[in-house]
Amino acid sequence: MTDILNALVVFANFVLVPGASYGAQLALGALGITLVYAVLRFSNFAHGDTMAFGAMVTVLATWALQGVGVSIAPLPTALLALPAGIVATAAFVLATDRLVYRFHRRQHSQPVIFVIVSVGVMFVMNGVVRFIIGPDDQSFADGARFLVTAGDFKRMTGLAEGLAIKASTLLTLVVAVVVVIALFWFLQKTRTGKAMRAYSDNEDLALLSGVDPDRVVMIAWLLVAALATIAGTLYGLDKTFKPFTYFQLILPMFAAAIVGGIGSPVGAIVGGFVIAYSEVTVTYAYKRVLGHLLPDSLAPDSLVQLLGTEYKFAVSFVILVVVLLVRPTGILRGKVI
Amino acid sequence: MAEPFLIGEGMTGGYGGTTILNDCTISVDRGEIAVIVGPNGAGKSTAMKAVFGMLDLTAGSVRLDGRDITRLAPQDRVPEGMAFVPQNANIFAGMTVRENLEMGAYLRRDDISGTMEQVFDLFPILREKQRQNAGELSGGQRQQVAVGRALMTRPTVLMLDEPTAGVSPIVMDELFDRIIEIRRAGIAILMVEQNARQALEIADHGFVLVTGENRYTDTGAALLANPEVRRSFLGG
Amino acid sequence: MSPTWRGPILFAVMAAVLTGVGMTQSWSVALGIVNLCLISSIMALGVNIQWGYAGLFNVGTVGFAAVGGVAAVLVSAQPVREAWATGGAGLFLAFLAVAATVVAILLIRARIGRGRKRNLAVAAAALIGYFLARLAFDPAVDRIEAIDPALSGYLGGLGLPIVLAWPIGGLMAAGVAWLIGKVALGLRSDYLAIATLGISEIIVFIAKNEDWLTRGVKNVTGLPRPVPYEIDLQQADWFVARAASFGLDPMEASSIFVKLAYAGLFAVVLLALLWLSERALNSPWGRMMRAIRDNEEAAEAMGKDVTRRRLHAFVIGSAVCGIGGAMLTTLDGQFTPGTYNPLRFTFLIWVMVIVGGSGNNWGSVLGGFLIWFVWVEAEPVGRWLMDVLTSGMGEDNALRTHLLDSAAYMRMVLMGLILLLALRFSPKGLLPEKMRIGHRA
Amino acid sequence: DDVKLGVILGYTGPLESITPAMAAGAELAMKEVTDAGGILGGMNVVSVRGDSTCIDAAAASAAAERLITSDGIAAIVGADCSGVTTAILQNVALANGVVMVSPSATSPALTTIEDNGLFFRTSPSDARQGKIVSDVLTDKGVKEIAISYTNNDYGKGLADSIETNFKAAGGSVTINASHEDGKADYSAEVGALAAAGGEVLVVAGYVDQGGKGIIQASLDSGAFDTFYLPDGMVGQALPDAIGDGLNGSYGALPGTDSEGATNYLKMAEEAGFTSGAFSPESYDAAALIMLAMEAAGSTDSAAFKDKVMEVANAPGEQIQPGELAKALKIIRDGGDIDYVGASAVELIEPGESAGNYREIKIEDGKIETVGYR
Amino acid sequence: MIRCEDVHKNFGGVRAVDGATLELAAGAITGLIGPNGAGKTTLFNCVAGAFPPTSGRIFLDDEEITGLPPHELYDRGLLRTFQIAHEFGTLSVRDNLMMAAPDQAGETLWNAWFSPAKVRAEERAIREKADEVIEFLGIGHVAEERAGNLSGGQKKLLELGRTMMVDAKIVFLDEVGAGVNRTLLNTIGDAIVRLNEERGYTFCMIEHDMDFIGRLCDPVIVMAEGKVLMQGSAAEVMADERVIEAYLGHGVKNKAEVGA
Ligand SMILES: Nc1ncnc2c1ncn2[C@@H]1O[C@H](COP(=O)(O)OP(=O)(O)OP(=O)(O)O)[C@@H](O)[C@H]1O
Ligand SMILES: Nc1ncnc2c1ncn2[C@@H]1O[C@H](COP(=O)(O)OP(=O)(O)OP(=O)(O)O)[C@@H](O)[C@H]1O
Ligand SMILES: [Mg+2]
Ligand SMILES: [Mg+2]
Repeated sequence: MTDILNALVVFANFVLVPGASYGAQLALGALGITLVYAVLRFSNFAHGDTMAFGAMVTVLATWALQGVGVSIAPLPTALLALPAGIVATAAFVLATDRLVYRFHRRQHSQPVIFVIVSVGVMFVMNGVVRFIIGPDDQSFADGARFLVTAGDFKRMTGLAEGLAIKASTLLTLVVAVVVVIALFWFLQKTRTGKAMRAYSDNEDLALLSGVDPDRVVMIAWLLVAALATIAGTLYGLDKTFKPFTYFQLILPMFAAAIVGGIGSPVGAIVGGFVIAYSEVTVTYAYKRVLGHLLPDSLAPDSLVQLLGTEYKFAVSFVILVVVLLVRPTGILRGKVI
Repeated sequence: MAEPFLIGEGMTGGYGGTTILNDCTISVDRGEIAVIVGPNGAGKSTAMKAVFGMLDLTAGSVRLDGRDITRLAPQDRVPEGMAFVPQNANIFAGMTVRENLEMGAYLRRDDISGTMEQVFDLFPILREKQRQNAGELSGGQRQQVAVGRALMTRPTVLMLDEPTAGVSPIVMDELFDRIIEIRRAGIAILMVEQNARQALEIADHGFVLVTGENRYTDTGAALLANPEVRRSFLGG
Repeated sequence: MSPTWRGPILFAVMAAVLTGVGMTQSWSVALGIVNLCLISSIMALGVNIQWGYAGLFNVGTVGFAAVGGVAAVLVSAQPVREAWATGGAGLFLAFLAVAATVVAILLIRARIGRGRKRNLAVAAAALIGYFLARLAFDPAVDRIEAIDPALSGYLGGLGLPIVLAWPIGGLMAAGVAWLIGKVALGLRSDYLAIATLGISEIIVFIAKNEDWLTRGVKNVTGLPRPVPYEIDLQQADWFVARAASFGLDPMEASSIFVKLAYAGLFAVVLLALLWLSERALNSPWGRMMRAIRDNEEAAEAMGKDVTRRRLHAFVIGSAVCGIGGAMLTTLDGQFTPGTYNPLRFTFLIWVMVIVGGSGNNWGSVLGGFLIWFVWVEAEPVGRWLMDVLTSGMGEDNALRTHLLDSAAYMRMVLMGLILLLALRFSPKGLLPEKMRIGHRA
Repeated sequence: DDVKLGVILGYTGPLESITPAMAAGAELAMKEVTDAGGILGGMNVVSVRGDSTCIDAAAASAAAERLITSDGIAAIVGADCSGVTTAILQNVALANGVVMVSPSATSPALTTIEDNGLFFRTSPSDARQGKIVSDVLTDKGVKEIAISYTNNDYGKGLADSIETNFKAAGGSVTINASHEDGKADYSAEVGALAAAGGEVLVVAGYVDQGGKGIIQASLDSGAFDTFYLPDGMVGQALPDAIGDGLNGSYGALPGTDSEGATNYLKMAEEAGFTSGAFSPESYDAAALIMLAMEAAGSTDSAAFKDKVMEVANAPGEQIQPGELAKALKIIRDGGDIDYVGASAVELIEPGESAGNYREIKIEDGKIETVGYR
Repeated sequence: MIRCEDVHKNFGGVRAVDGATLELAAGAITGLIGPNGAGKTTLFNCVAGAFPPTSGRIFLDDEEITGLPPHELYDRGLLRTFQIAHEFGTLSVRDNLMMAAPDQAGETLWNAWFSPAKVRAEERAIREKADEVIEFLGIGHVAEERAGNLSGGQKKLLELGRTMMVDAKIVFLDEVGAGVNRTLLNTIGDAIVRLNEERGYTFCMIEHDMDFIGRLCDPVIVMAEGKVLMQGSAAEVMADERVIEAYLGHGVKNKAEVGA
């Protein structure tokens, strides 16, 4: 019995819990991407750097708060600083819209032009973030780091294996769930939400229904800014703040958004977890789990690993391709919000 | 004669460089039906767009109830009581039928369930399909959604670009009946039709457009009676 | 600017700018940039064939460039005889196992009708084949990789002239593209994009991790050149004399000579590909591809085998990218799998195509030149801008130090700004797709 | 008159976060020399930066080409990653006959590369470090290790070398797996490492890249609690970021029994930056170039390339970081120096660091020296 | 010529075509009418290969064609137009027509590269034909225009025009008349009759304009709720009570009388 428990705990500790936290992080990022796609109809390559920007402002604000001794322990101070990050990011994003995207919207440029324009915005943001805070790692996490550490867990349960749960993991999960429910409700039920969907569906006809396009676009960007800042900050709290990793995040985030069905918020969440768990489970070495489950004589010598971890991205992409081949518009059918 | 309720006067303009409309005048009064007919590519749809502000005019003006609205953005004409069903892409394909109708009533703050019922009574198939995505409907059904959406606004001016294209005869009759009914409520109706004979029968005024110019302007009955018009534009 | 003159004028401006670099910086720098511009243009042509002609949203360019790079290694590196001796047999057995599996699967598909039974049989055959192949493959690979890992540890190549790697790289990329296309071309727009992105990442991962084939992250350096080495020229009397007659010092002359030689080779390839592309685009073939791009359903209804034609365009475009990849590896003189990141090899190429004007071959070439130029020159210009901006501040001004330290990031900002400005003033690209009016009948 | 030195490092790209400290290190040496009156009778030494991007051979070559032929630099400090270093060396430096001193390219392949005597490096080849790691671990009685390396030529080469040496010494390696730098999440890697187990996790990565991510995730999940830190992983930034969890971990980095390393830390702090991985090596690379120029009495690569080994090695008076002025004076006076510098440089043929190692241990969040090898 | 046996097509829960069995005689102009949503277009799509039917079989000249892709059907002489115009938006009107020509040598890359003379000759012939069609449809002034910029009716004409570029055996027309000016529609009707009589084309056309149906079609098939309701001559069909109830309505007769 304890063997089974031990096996479960190992599995939870190295697969379930980290996968959940990574999945929730991807999902939050993918939500922002999906929202831009759904309302403004293009793939926003600047989203990773938007997250970096939002997180950066939050980091700066957190330092300022920490400097004057404000704290909401055991929660991280960064949560208090979030509004500052959101406001600054919103301002920045609205400014780019005004200066860049609006022109192409009025021109009725093709989606691919928007994609390339977003690459341009990405370069600029990339530089701006590094100008302000530099390319380095920045730590800004405070508050309780763990809900349970592996050692505590062993002591409490008397099991041979430990289970660690980070506070940031739980926080990310909770926020992801809350945000997606709120977003879903907003888009499906509120007038503004419907106007946004209508606008994305058929812009000209939306005008004929009296929808104010500028307002719709502005609200979309505000939501995107908020989502990006929250996602970026939570990611920074869990891992670390470094501009380059945010850029690296866009590929898995896109994968998540698309596997889930681009344009669908619930799809983004599902996609995030599919990508995260496919990376973790396929490359996990089941040696220790089996070691607990099987009698000693049968315990495996080898790692019992389906594929080396160097192929973990390959694995998630293979899964992605397979999912797309089976369901060409993603798990939850894209483009519907 | 007092000025008509809605008039696009001497409209000249087009897309990009080309000029499609040439000093074209279209008007309609409250409680009247005005019908635009003409060959394909004559500029009928363009004239409608111009009246609704979706085209930059190089000359001419659009006036509603005596007020110059030439420079008003399309979305700002909706609160003024104007509603428009374009010829193409006239539904929200990714939204359900019901949501399409709700979008028609986007600016309305009052209870819309009554109007919705009226639309469903007019087009019973839509009641059945209200939870289906409009993009999955048949051609005629989409057309019904499009007209239904415009009716939901409860406009003072209703502009329809070929509302009957692709709808079955029975629905077309219903639609024309309904339009006559709406006229009775004092609403101005401006429409483009290729089913021109039926349309002119119920029209108070008719405009025959050719290459962006007014060729004939008369009452519906007079145009129907004109053999030249019948032969060249109404299919004999 | 009238449309007919727009192209020549923009190319002339580009030439003038490059000449300017030659005169103010140095001719080596200018020619070095030109060489990469030529390669970039070739890759952009490849993407344009896929996107501009056929509307295929392929963002897997990096994978095909990597395949081209692998081809350069396999063709030109010196063979490692010892590796062949110890591991060759095992690899051959593994290859046999794979071949046998394929034959078995084909047989099963021929014998058993559609359905669950057939799928099970195919899966079983594939699984057995996989394990048999691994059985022969793994020990062979271990033995190969054990041979002097610091310097070889791989099979090496055929030791042939590296120029051969260009067509072979194209063919290899075409083969890979054919496989991918068979699987993925059923997907639409963004979904195709992410699938190709994923597959290209997998290709790069293979190049990085299959050491027996590519030496992996340990890189293959010192690939042979199709042109002479500068050092040899500097020591050749005839060359030194020649250089002196032009009033050049041998060092500079050798560097310029080598770059010119490369430029000549690359230009020949680019012009040939450009000629073929233009011919194709302006032919009924091009018309058909554009029709497929515009409306696949209608094209299918008008008798075009859309699936096959799209596969053609995909394969041809990928082959061109593969050629570009092989050429780049040739120019670098080394194969570095770590280089292949999507930003540089996929998105930058896309930027070239879109800024140049998709659907227009000359636009792609112009985009290739312009964007590579900006990519390289944004760095010094960025630093220079920073110097200018901060020149008014005091020596010890903290902001000034900070800004000067951050000058490298100006490169990103400038790159982005130029991209945004280009599209702002030329939203359809610098040389937009022509409306083809009738044909040169 | 000025002498220009090119500092070609990856200011953008995957190693962008360790690059600023490296560049600052090199420039610190230049400033020190210039403040002391320059070389060759008053020539100031100025730095010209060029972006190697670490991964893009073509862009790196273009940058080097520009620095040499347009800016007229006399020598190159760099590049950082072995791939771009090789590209620059073979495509640009050789053609133009310019000396290159890389602070961080550790690929064994560079040892045998054709370089006309122009290429040097102040970091030892991976082959040497593998032996050191194995020795340190064996001496501590460790029998079983797991290895995680950054998936580039540095990490791969080092990991292979560690595995070979450690096995030869009778130890066992449970897993030798790579990680990619700059990725978002390392739970899969740590999961596999944890399953394989081992007393110590050897992390052959970079101090604030994937290496740090691996350590963080290992501690978070309780997978490992002791880590071996090779040269790329030793930097105060690591204990600062990780905290108490790192106490008790150990490692080694190039260095001799000298106060050089500590001095350098202080100097860096005074100059306004925090030393990190390969920052001392960068300082040394720049210093060696300038000292060799002084010794040769020329800034011409062809002339001073032969002096690099001379100034770096005994005989002569030992030179610590911060003593460049003294060194220049000795050379001018016809004396002999043995440059030790911040990373205890000892160059062996064909121009690379011999690899003396300073063993360290993390205690109370500080890097403590415990001995030398 | 075409035979559908118990064809079904479901979209999720919606039974768009629900057991349609019908036969189109060679050389006839068959009308297909029915209320909106009766499944006419869906049946067309099944026959023309846009998607396979959920169940049932389709034959062309006694050869089964169920599930064949459209381009293979084109090769067998089966053509269709789309109810919602599917123009090639960035191609000129003339190119829209020219691309429809069958068996173009210039559509293989090899010829495009290396046999320019052959391709040029071929193009000349196709171009002439396209110009004839343009002339006929009265869209000469927009021949060089991007097809995406055409008016709604012009797009429908183009849709029809493409089928006129090909020597077809059987053509399926999905509401070519909707949005087309009635005077022009009469000319088109004449052309259809001429193609039918002179070249032996078989036609099957969906149309809601009963005048047009009455003038051209015999027989007329009526569909409702996914099934074939009845088949007969135009007069028979229009007089049938079920058809009037479901489709024509009572008003139409009165109006038709007024119009006549
Ligand atoms: N993709 C789809 N998904 C779901 N339902 C569909 C889809 N396409 C068609 N339908 C439904 O199938 C039925 C038949 O549609 P179809 O287009 O065949 O009608 P039709 O007879 O051509 O009508 P019309 O005269 O209006 O063109 C309709 O009720 C429609 O709503
Ligand atoms: N977006 C556009 N850009 C350029 N030209 C256009 C555009 N839309 C329409 N046109 C041109 O304007 C002319 C008039 O088009 P319009 O749509 O107004 O015709 P219409 O009278 O409504 O015809 P139909 O009865 O066929 O709908 C046509 O020649 C058409 O080619
Ligand atoms: Mg129209
Ligand atoms: Mg239909």
